Amino acid sequence: MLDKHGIARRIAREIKDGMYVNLGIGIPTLVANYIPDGIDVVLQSENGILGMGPFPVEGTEDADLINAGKQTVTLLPGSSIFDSAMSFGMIRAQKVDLTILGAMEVSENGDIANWKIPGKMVKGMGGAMDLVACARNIIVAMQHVNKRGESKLLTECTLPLTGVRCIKKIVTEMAVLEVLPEGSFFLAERAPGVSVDQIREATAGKLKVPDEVPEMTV
Amino acid sequence: MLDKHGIARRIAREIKDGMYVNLGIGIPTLVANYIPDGIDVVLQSENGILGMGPFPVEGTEDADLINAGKQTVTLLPGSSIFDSAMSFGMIRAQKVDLTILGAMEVSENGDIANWKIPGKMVKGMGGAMDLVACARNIIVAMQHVNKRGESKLLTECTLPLTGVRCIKKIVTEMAVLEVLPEGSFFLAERAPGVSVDQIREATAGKLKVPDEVPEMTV
Amino acid sequence: MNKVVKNAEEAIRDIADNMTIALGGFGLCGIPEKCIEALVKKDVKGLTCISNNAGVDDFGLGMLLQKKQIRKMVSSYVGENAEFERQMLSGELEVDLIPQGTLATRLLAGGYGMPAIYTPAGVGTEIAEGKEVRKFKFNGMEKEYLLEHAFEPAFSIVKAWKGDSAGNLVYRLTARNFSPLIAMAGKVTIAEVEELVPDGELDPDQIHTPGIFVHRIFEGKDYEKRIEQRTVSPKNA
Amino acid sequence: MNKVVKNAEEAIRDIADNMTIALGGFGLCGIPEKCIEALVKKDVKGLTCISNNAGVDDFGLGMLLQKKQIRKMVSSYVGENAEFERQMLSGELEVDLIPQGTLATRLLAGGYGMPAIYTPAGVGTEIAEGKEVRKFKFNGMEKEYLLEHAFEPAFSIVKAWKGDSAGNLVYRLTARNFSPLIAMAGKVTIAEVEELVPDGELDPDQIHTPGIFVHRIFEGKDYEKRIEQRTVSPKNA
Repeated sequence: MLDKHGIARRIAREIKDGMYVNLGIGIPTLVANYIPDGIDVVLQSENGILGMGPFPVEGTEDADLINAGKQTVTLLPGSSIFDSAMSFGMIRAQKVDLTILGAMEVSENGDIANWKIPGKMVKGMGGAMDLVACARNIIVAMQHVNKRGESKLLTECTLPLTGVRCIKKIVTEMAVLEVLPEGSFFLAERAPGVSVDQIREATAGKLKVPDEVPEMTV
Repeated sequence: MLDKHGIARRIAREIKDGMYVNLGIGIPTLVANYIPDGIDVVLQSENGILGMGPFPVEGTEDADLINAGKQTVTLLPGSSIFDSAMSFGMIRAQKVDLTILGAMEVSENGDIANWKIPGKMVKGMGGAMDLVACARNIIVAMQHVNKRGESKLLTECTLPLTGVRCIKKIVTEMAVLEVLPEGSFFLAERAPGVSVDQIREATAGKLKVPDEVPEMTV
Repeated sequence: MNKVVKNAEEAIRDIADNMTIALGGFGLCGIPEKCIEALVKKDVKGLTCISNNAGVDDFGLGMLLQKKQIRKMVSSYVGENAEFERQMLSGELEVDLIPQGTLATRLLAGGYGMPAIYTPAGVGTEIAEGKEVRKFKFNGMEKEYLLEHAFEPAFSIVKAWKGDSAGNLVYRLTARNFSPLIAMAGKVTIAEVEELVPDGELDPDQIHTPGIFVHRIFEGKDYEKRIEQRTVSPKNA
Repeated sequence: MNKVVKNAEEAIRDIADNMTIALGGFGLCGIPEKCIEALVKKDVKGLTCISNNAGVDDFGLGMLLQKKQIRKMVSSYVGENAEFERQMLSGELEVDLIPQGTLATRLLAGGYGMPAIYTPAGVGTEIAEGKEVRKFKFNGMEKEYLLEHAFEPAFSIVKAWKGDSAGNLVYRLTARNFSPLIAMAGKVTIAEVEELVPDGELDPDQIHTPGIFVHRIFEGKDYEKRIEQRTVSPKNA
């Protein structure tokens, strides 16, 4: 089983040199800490930054410089600031190569739900609907099961959708899964110490298991 | 009969304090020279200027600073530069209060033709089609008749149109005319020394003449 | 063209009950603090507010919510605000949640005179209900897009870093966010700035919002610029 | 992310016959002189060029026209070019004339991933032939709009004043014109700059084209920057 840092570390390996990457709130934000050396990546924050750097050193926070999670951040050399129309323009035009975001539920055909629990929690979708509708390359970072032990990888999402047929890859504490075009989760990798049966048990949607499921290197 | 400076001077009187004005090539460009004192006006050039100033003093021309007629110009204090999408954005959103441009033909229902003579002259419409389609307030500066003595104020335009039912006011060497909604030229003012009959003769489209036609003050 | 007004009170003098206004800011970053205070004081009611967020309980638009001056919020993200959540769940407050990029682009459309735009955001979700869906090919891929209409708020209110009497605005860092779009979309646009400079001091090449979009401008004093999530790295270097 | 290439030849290495390319510039102002020269030297043929103008007979795109390298021009204004007029009237050159604002907005649409936009420009004229016409209400007025599609050129070429290795660009005065839009619309975007500065030297608040839109950048030497219409005021002050 991976902890959230393990999930972030595994996802970081998906990032290739030269990519522009948008990181969502939560585990995705952690991914920035694990980008391998020698990989040149530019982080986009949808409130209007390219070239986002780490959190500022204490005492140097600037109220005018935050990321999409409203956290104080810094800029790296070569960065740029722009308005929200241009920010979502570059997302919509698929100039951003990779989007990493969290989810409450993902279905076997790649639908995702992450913005609303009717009657309970309505925070809004922020930029998530734009990101999932536009990005060519989306990785979901999520827990395989919820707090009540119920699978979050489903045949169909039960919560209001954020986007349809858009998720291609999921990294959980138990596994790396790919969403196949015909509509099933393909088990690509197991987390260290996790068995195929455990993953099968934790996955409510259709799970396609190859003969050999390699253990992931994190 | 007015000369082109007279036409420009008469049009300048239409400009009100606080207006943003786009001036086309030719006679409209001259209008800038006759804006009355105490009238605060900002000139827009559709290649991306607000706050355009006069031609530069000899020796200070800057190849990077031209107007939409490709002439070297200057900037006034409080000016701004922007790209062509924003320039036509502000035109389309009717933030520009007044457009003054030339025409080859205008029809009695307010159609205008000024960009093409089939088989002979095809320079392109530049920004004219956007300007006439978007502006709320357009004044045409033109000669009443062409070089062969034929009227340019017609029942219907014979040349390919630039825009339909968009012209409200025309200033020629002979008269100020308004285009009435039902489709006719209303003779609002005569140029000094020009008779109503002369104007009637030079106007091929329907001309509505009030009992009294004041001579214009230029 | 001198667009300078004395203060926030004068700038918002004709914002009346039941109007639709748009306000710049992302979270608490770049919000028009002074005009929001003045709206609270003026106690206009029944406002429809277009703004990406709704502030926090005691700052930003949260102050208008506390006084129940807002009838409807048009936003993309409204977390971090307990009073908001209470009013929304109880039905006191109408809420129109819109994808962030759609919000930005509908404001751009308002500023650029485009009555409608197409975006794929929200296709197949409840956001798409009742909307025209249309297929287009872009970047080698055919997919479905929603038709979304331009925003045309009666008033827009933004906060900038610097401005001049001609109404030109320059924003600082991510305090820019939605503000240039909101400034363009308003039928009347009000700008409050940290520093009002003489005409000619701002570099014409570096104006984010040209003055044509701004109708009233004033310098605000003593900005609080509250930080919503102070995140820092340890001090050892 | 280092996007610096050696020179124009390297930057345009894979622009091949019959491709569609977009080029910045308004008249001769802000044109990518070095890349145009390199295209002339490379002698690629059958190009479709999206550019507001077509240069003059011996400068700018006129040089490509002289060598008959252009199959089709997509422009708003093509006056001031005798060879152009000759090729067009004789049918050697295909010409798609587009209203200037439509051209700009179709490029913006390409850069912003909007497959199509609506504009009133050209409604009721020959430009509207075969196009979808649709009524919308905007600014209190109902009128007709044309549906126009995004430009997606295979290559975009722009010239900027300053740039850095991350591809960020700053333009100077009206040399900006269409260039930021063209830079965004290209599948591959090439920028030539008067001055290539180290990363971190450009103010992040003052970037006109963020580096994400630019794939290759180089510093050009000895710009001619020819003036098309030198108009001056008398020197007596």
